[in-house]
Amino acid sequence: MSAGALGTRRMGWRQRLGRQPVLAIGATVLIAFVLAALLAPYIAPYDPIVQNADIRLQGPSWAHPFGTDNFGRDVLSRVIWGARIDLQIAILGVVFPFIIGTLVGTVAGFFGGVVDALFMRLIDVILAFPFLVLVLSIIAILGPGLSSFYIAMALVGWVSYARLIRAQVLVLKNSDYAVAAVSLGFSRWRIMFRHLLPNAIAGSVVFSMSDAVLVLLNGAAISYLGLGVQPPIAEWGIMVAEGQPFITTAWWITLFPGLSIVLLAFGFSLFGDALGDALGVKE
Amino acid sequence: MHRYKFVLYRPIQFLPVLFGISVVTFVLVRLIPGDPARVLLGARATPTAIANIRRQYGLDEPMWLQYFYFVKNLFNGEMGKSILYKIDVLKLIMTRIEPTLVLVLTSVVLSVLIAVPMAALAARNHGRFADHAVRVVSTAGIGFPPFWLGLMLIILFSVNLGLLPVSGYGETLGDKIAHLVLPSLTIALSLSTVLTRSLRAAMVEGLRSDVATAARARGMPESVVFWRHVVPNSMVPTINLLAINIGWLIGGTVVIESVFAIPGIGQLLVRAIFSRDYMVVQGVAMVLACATVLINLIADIVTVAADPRVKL
Amino acid sequence: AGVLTIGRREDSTTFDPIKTAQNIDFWVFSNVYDVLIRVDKTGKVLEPGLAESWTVSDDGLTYTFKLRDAKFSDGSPITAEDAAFSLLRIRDDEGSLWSDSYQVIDTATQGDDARTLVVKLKTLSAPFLASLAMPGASILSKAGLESMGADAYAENPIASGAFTLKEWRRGDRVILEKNPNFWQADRVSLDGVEWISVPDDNTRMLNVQAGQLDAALFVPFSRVAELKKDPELVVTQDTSTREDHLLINHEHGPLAKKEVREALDMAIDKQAIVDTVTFGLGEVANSYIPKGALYHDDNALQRPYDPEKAKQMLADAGASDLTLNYVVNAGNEVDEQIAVLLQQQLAKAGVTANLQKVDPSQSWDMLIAGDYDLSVMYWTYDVIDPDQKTTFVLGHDSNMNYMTRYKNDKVKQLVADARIEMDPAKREAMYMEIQKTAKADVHWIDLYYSPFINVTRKNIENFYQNPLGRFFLEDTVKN
Amino acid sequence: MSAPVLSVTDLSVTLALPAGEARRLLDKVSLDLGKGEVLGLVGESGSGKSLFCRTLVRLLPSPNMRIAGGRIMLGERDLAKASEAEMLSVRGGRIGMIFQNPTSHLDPVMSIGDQLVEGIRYHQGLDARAARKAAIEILRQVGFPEPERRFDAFPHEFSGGMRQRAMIGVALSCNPEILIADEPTTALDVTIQAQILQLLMDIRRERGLSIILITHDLGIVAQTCDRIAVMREGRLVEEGEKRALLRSPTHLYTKALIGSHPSMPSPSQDEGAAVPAPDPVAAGARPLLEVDDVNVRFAGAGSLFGGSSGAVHAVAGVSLKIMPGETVGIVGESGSGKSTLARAILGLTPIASGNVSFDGTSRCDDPAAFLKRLRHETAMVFQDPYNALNPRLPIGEMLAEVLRVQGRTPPAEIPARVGELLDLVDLGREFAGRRPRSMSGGQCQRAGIARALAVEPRLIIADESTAALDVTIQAQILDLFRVLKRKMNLTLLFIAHDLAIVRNLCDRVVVMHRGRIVEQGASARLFEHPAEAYTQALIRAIPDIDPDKPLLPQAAREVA
Ligand SMILES: Nc1ncnc2c1ncn2[C@@H]1O[C@H](COP(=O)(O)OP(=O)(O)OP(=O)(O)O)[C@@H](O)[C@H]1O
Ligand SMILES: Nc1ncnc2c1ncn2[C@@H]1O[C@H](COP(=O)(O)OP(=O)(O)OP(=O)(O)O)[C@@H](O)[C@H]1O
Ligand SMILES: [Mg+2]
Ligand SMILES: [Mg+2]
Repeated sequence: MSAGALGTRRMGWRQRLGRQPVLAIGATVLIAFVLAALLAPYIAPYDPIVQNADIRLQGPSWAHPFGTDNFGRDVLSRVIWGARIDLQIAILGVVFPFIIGTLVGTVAGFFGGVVDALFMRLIDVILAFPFLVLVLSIIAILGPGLSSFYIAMALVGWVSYARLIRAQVLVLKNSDYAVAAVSLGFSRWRIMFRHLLPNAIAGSVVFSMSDAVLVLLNGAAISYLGLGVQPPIAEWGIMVAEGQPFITTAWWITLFPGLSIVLLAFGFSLFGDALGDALGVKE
Repeated sequence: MHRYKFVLYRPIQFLPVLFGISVVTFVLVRLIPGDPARVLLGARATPTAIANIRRQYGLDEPMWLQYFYFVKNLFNGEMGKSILYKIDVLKLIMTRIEPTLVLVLTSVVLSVLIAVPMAALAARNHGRFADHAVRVVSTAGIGFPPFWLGLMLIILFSVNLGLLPVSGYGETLGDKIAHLVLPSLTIALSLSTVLTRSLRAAMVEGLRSDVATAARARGMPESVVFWRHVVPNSMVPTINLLAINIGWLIGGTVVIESVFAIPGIGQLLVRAIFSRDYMVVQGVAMVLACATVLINLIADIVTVAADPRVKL
Repeated sequence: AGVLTIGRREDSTTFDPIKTAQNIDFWVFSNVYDVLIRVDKTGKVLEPGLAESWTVSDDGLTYTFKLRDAKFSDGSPITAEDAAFSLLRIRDDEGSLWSDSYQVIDTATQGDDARTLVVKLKTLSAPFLASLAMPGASILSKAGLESMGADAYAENPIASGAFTLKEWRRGDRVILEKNPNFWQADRVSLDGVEWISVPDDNTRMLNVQAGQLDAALFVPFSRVAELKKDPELVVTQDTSTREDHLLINHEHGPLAKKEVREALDMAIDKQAIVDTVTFGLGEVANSYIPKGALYHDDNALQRPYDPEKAKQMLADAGASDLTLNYVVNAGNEVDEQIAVLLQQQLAKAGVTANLQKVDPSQSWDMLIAGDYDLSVMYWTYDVIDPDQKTTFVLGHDSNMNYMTRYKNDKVKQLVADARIEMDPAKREAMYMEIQKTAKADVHWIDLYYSPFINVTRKNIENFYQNPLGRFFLEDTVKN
Repeated sequence: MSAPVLSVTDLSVTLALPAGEARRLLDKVSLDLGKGEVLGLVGESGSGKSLFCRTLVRLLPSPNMRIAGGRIMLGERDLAKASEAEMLSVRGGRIGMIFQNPTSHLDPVMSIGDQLVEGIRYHQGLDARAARKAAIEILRQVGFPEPERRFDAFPHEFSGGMRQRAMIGVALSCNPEILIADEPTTALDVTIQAQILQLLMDIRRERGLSIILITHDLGIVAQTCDRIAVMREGRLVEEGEKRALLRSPTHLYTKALIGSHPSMPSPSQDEGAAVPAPDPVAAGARPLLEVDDVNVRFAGAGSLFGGSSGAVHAVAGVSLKIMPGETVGIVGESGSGKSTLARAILGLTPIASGNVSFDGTSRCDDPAAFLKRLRHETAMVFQDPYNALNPRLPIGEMLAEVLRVQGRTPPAEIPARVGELLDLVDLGREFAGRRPRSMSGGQCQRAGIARALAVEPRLIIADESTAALDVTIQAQILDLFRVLKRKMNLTLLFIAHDLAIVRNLCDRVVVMHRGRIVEQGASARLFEHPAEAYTQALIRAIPDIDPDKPLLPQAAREVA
C-alpha cells in the first residue's frame, strides 16, 4: 500500500488502538518479539548452545527462569534466540508463497483461458496432495535445513494465495473500473498490478498472518516427524519436538517454546485483524 | 435439477488432475535420495542382495517404463506391490483408510460443533467481552503444536482422570468413538479456530446485512433473525474453507495418528516415504487425491444446496 | 493366563521370515515360529529347539539333526522335509534377504526317517549352527506354503512356535493366541499376546501407566527414573548386544591418518554420553563386540578422554582446525542428542563438526558413497556368533567395512580364518587379536553399550528379552 | 385528514462521534400520518428520510445513534419509549417496511414462500398449512402470475420488478397497518416503476393501509401521494397537501426541487426546441461513429457443460450513425442491451459479428489501429459512479495516470492540468487527494466525467450516468454536459432509461428493445409522435410532476 494510505490513516490509528485494547496488545506482542530477536545477544542471559552437564534438567529458578534442558542449556536464552529463527521462518515461509501465489493468481485470474486452466489444474494437483507429505518429500529431496524448508513452503504454500487472489481478480477484472482502465488505453500489466492487485490483495494479507503461524507449526510437525532444522539451532518448533521425551519430567523444556509460538500466533492474528481493517477488508 | 449437473461432468474435469498427480508422485518419490532395497535390507545390505530386490520390484527398469507399468496397472485397478509389506498396495490401503476417514470425519463434525456456537457467541456479542474471549481462545488453539496438545489431553483425560483410552483404534463402534474423542478433539481445537474466525466474520457481516435488518423490520426476534437468516447465509464461505481444510487434513493427520497410535493412512504414508516404498506412496497419493476430489465435489454439492444462487 | 498386550514402535510388516531384516518382525517370529536351534536366555549358549540333538561329521561338513516329535499349528507333523525346505528357501528364494548368509549350505535333505535332517556344507563354518537360530531360518510348513502360496502364508502363517497368528490388523496390532499344538504348549501360560503399535514414545509409556497396556518396549532413557518410581510398574533392563559407535571415513583427507583418528577418540568423552544421553543406563564401550557377547575382550584398549592431548596430536599430525562433516540420522532422538554433544566435545579439541541431519535411508546412501566424515550408527546381533558383525565391520566384504573404508589385510585374513576355525579356544584367541588390532587402528570409535529397557505392569512376571532381542513369552505370566 | 394512526412529535436522533460530541441527524421532526393516507417524503440525498423511517420502528442503522428526544405515538403507545419486546409486535405487525434494494433485503437462501410464511406464522399465528395458503394468496395479490409455482422460487430467480413485488409481499405477510416504502422504485425502469406504484395504490385501497412513501422523484409523489413532506438536513422544511404544495412551494429548497424536475421544460431545452437541429445525415458530413449490423451474444449460464440454456442475444443487428458534435440518446427498458452496445462500440466486449468504424478507421480492416484510435479519442462514463473508480486511487492520481498514459500532456504540466480538469467538472481542487469512498455519488460521477475528459476525447459515451443520483445533482450533471458540449465540440452518446432526461438533453433518440433498435429520430419529434407502440408505452410510463396527468395503469401492462 502506498505511503499516502498510511498517512491519511495515521490519525485514526492511535484512536483505534486506544479503543481496542486487544489490538494494542497484538502490536505490543509483535514488537516485543522483534526486539527480542534483534537484541538476543544482549538480553539472553546465557549462550543458547553451550552445554553444562552440571545443571541438566533443572526446573525454573531465579538463575534460569525457564529452567534448563537435557544438555544444561538455558531455556530462556534459547527461547530468546529462537525468536530470530522463528520470526525468520514465519516471515520467509510466508513471503515466498505470497509472492509466487500473488503473481500466479493475478495472471491466471486476469488472462483466464488456457493460462488459467493450466494453473488451476496445477493448483488442484498440489491441493489434492497431502500438504505435509509434499513438504516432507521436498525436504527429503533437498535435505533437511531451513532453506529446504523455505523452498518446500514456497513450492506448496503458494496455492492458497493463488486461489485467494485469483478469485478476487476474477471478480475485479469485470468491475467497471477495470473496464474503464481498458477503455483508457492502459496496458495489461498496469491494469493487473496497479489497479487490480492492490484491490485484490487485502484478503491474502490477512490470511498471511494466520499462515505465518501455520508455517511455524508445520516446521514443528516436520521436526516431530524427524526432518526439521539442524541441531543445535534454537528454534521453538524443534525445541518442543526435542523436549518430547522430557514432557512428563521436565515440562519447562516444551512449555516455554510452545507458549512462545502461541504468543506469536496471537500477535500475528491480532495484527492481521488490524491490517485487514486498514486495508479495508470487511473482517 | 440441472443445477446439480456438474456432478456428472466433474469427474471428467478431474482426469487431468489425477494424471498430474500420478506424474508428480511418481517423479517425486524417485527424486528422494535413498533406495527401497537398501532400506529393506538395513545394515546387512550387500550389492548383490540390493540388485536382486531391485530386479524383483522392477526398479532396475528405465523410469518411463516403470511409469508406464504404473499407469497400466492403475487402469487394471492395481497399484503394485508394497516393497516393505509385500502385499498389494490397494489391499494395504483399504485396511488402513477407515481410521483416517473416520478420524477426519469426527474431527470435522467436532470442529463444526465447536466453531458454530463459538462464532455465534462472538458475533452476537461483537466487540464485547465474549467476542474478545473467543478470539483469544481461538488464537491459542491455533498456536499449540498438535503433538503437544494431544499429549496433554492424554495426560489429563486418560492418565489422570482415566476417562478415555490413551491411544489406538477400537473394534466396536462404541469403542472406536471412545478412542477417537481425544484425537478428534486435538484436531478440532485447531481446525475449529480457523472455522470460528471465518464464521464469526461472516456472521458479524450477516448481522449487519440488509437481510437481517429486513427480518428485524418484520418483527422477528433476534434469535430468529440470527439462526434462520444470518446463519444459513454465513455457511457458504465456511463450507469452502472447510473443504480445503479437509483436503489438508486427510494425510495431514500423520502427526495425530502417530501421537494417538491410530493405524491410519497418514502413518502408512510417512513410513512409506521414509522407507522409500514407492508403490505405497504412489498408491496412497492417488487414493488421497481421489478423496480430496470427492470432498471438493461434496463441498460443491453442499454449496449448491445451501445457496440456490450458486451455479457450477 | 490372560492376554499380554505389548506396545512397540511399529507394526510388523510380514510373517514371511526370509523377506525381512527388521527387528520388529524378528521378535514376533520367535513367538510364532520355532527354529532348529535356539539361543538361550543369556544369549551366549545354543540350545535345542525343534532339533532335539545333532551330530557333526568328522570333516565338519555334514550335520545330522534329530527332530523332535512336534506339530505345526494345523496339526500336521513337523518333518525333516519341512526343515530342509525352510533352509533351502532362505538360501535360494528370489525374495530372500538372507541368501548370502546361507550360501554355505550345500544340500539339505531328509535322512533315514522323517525326523532326521542332513545338511551338507560347502565349506567349514564355525557360525553355521548359530545361524540356524536366526529367526529368518524359522521352520515353515512346506505343504502349507506350497498350497497357499508365499504371499498368503505370510499373512496367515502356519505356526511352529508358541503362538499362532489369530488376527493381524495391519498398522495397528498383531494378535497372537496360544498354539495348542506347540511341542512345549504346557510351558506357555499366556492365552495370547497382542503386539500393538504405538509410535509415540510418550504415548506408549502413558498407556502402561494408565494400565491399558501390560508392557511397552523401548523406554526412552529419559523416562526410566520416573517410571521406576511408579509402584505399579516394573522397569526391566536386560543386557543387550547393542553397541553405538561412531563411523569414521578413513578415506577422507586427514582421517586417513591413524593419529588423527586416535585424537578424535581421545577428544570424545564417552562417559559424558553415557551420562547425558543414556542417563547413566548405558556403559562405555571398549570393543566392537558387545559386553557379555561371545569373545568380548574385557581388557580392550580404552583411550582416555583428553581433549588437550587430542588437540596436540592433531596439531602434530598437521590436522589443526579440522572441519568434519557429521551425518546425523534424522528422527532418532538419541542420535541427535549424541550429535549435539559430540559437536561440543570435538570443538574443545579444535575440531569443527558440521551436523548434517538427513533421513536414515538417505544417510545410508551417503555412507556408501563416502559422502561423510563422521556418523553414529548402532548394531544389534541377530546371531550369537560374532562372525556376522565382524565380517561386516572388519571382514573387508563388499560394504567397505561398514562404509568406514578401513583396510588392514591382517585383520581381513584373521576374520576369514576365524570363520572356519572350529576350535573354540583358538577361535577366541583369533577374535582377541582382531579386537586388539582393530582398536589400535581406530577402525571406528566405540561409544557405549546400552541395555534393552522395557516396562511392564507389576502383575507381569518373567517378561524377559535376551541379548539378541528375543522375548521368552512362553515363560511370561500375567497375574 | 382523519385521526392520525401515527403521530410523531419533535423527534430527534443524534450520532455520537468518536471525538465525544454528537451530531444531530434528525432535528425535531413532527409529522402525522392519517388512516388510509399516502404521505410522500422527499428530500435530497442524506437529508434523513431513511433514518426517519427506521427510527419509527427503532431500527437505527448504527449503534452510535440514539433517539435524543420526542415522541412516536402509535395509538396510545409511545414507540420511543416502548420496550424491545413490545417493538417486536410493532415491527412488521403494525408497521411494515419495504426497502429500496430488494436484492439485498430478501434472504437469498430462503425461498420466497418461506419468507412469507415466516411472517404469517409469527404475526398471525397460523399453522403451516394455513400459512402456506395465505402466502400464496399474498403472492397472487402482489401480482405473481402462478403463485403456487412461484412459492418455492428463490429471489435470484426473479427480475428486479418481481423482486420488489416479493419484498412488498413479505411486508404484507405480517399484515401491517402502516407501510413504509423507502424508495421502492429507484432501481427500476419506468415501466416497472409504474407497475409497482400501481400495485401499492391497489393494496392501499384493498387493505386500507396508511403509507409513507420515500422518494426523490417528485413525479412519483405527484402521481401517488395525498400529502407531501419535504426534508432537508434532518429537518422537516415543508409539509402540506400535494396540490397546494406543488403549486405554491414556500421553502426555497422545495422550489429548487420542483424547478429541477426533468419533466419541466428547462430553458436550454426551449432553445433547442425552437431551433430544430439540422438533419445531420442529410448534411452529407462523414459520420464520426458508424455501427454496422453489430451482434453481441453472451453464453448462457449452463453452457459450461454443454449449453443447455440458450445464449443471450444482447445486441441483435444494430446499425447506427453518429455525426460529429451530435448528442444522441439511447433509451429502452432495463436489459434491452444499451450498456452492451456501448461496450461493444468501444471494443470492451467481443462482438459476434458486424463492424464498427470510428472516423474512417474500421474495426474489421485494421483492429489494432482502430483500438488505438478508440483508446485515444473516445471515453466512457460508467453507469455506477462508485464501482467505476479504483477505490484505492486518489482522484488526482487517477487523473494524472490517465494523462501520463495518454501522453498528450508534458509531465511537468500534469499537476496543473489535473487542477483544470477538476475545475471543469466543478469539483474543488482539494478533491485531488480524496478517494472515492470518501465522496458522495454525485462527486464520484463528476470525477468519472473528469477522467473521461482527461483523454480529450472527441466522443464520450455516458452510460446512465445520472440514474443513481437525486434530482438536484442530476440537474447539475446535465448542465455540465451541455456546457462541455458547447465548449469542446464533444460528440455525446447518452444512455438512459429515464426518458425525461434524454428528452431534455439529446438531439436525437434511439429506442432499443430486446437488443434491437425499434425506433429512432430527432428527440422533439419522437417524444411528440412516437411511432412504435413500445415507445409510446415507455413515454406514458413517465410519472409527471403534474398530478392532473395521471399515470396510466395500463401503460405499465402494455409494456410487460
Ligand atoms: N450507519 C450510519 N452511521 C453513521 N451515519 C449514518 C449511518 N447511516 C446514515 N447515516 C447518516 O445519517 C444521515 C441521514 O441518512 P439517510 O440514510 O436517512 O438519508 P436519506 O435521506 O435516506 O438519503 P438517500 O436519499 O441517499 O437515501 C446522513 O447524513 C448519513 O450520512
Ligand atoms: N457479461 C454478461 N454475461 C451474460 N449476459 C450478459 C452480460 N452482460 C449483459 N448481459 C445480458 O445482456 C442483456 C443486455 O444487457 P445490458 O447490460 O446491455 O442492458 P441495459 O440495457 O444496459 O440494461 P440496464 O438499463 O439495466 O443497464 C441482458 O439480458 C443481460 O442480462
Ligand atoms: Mg435513503
Ligand atoms: Mg446498463
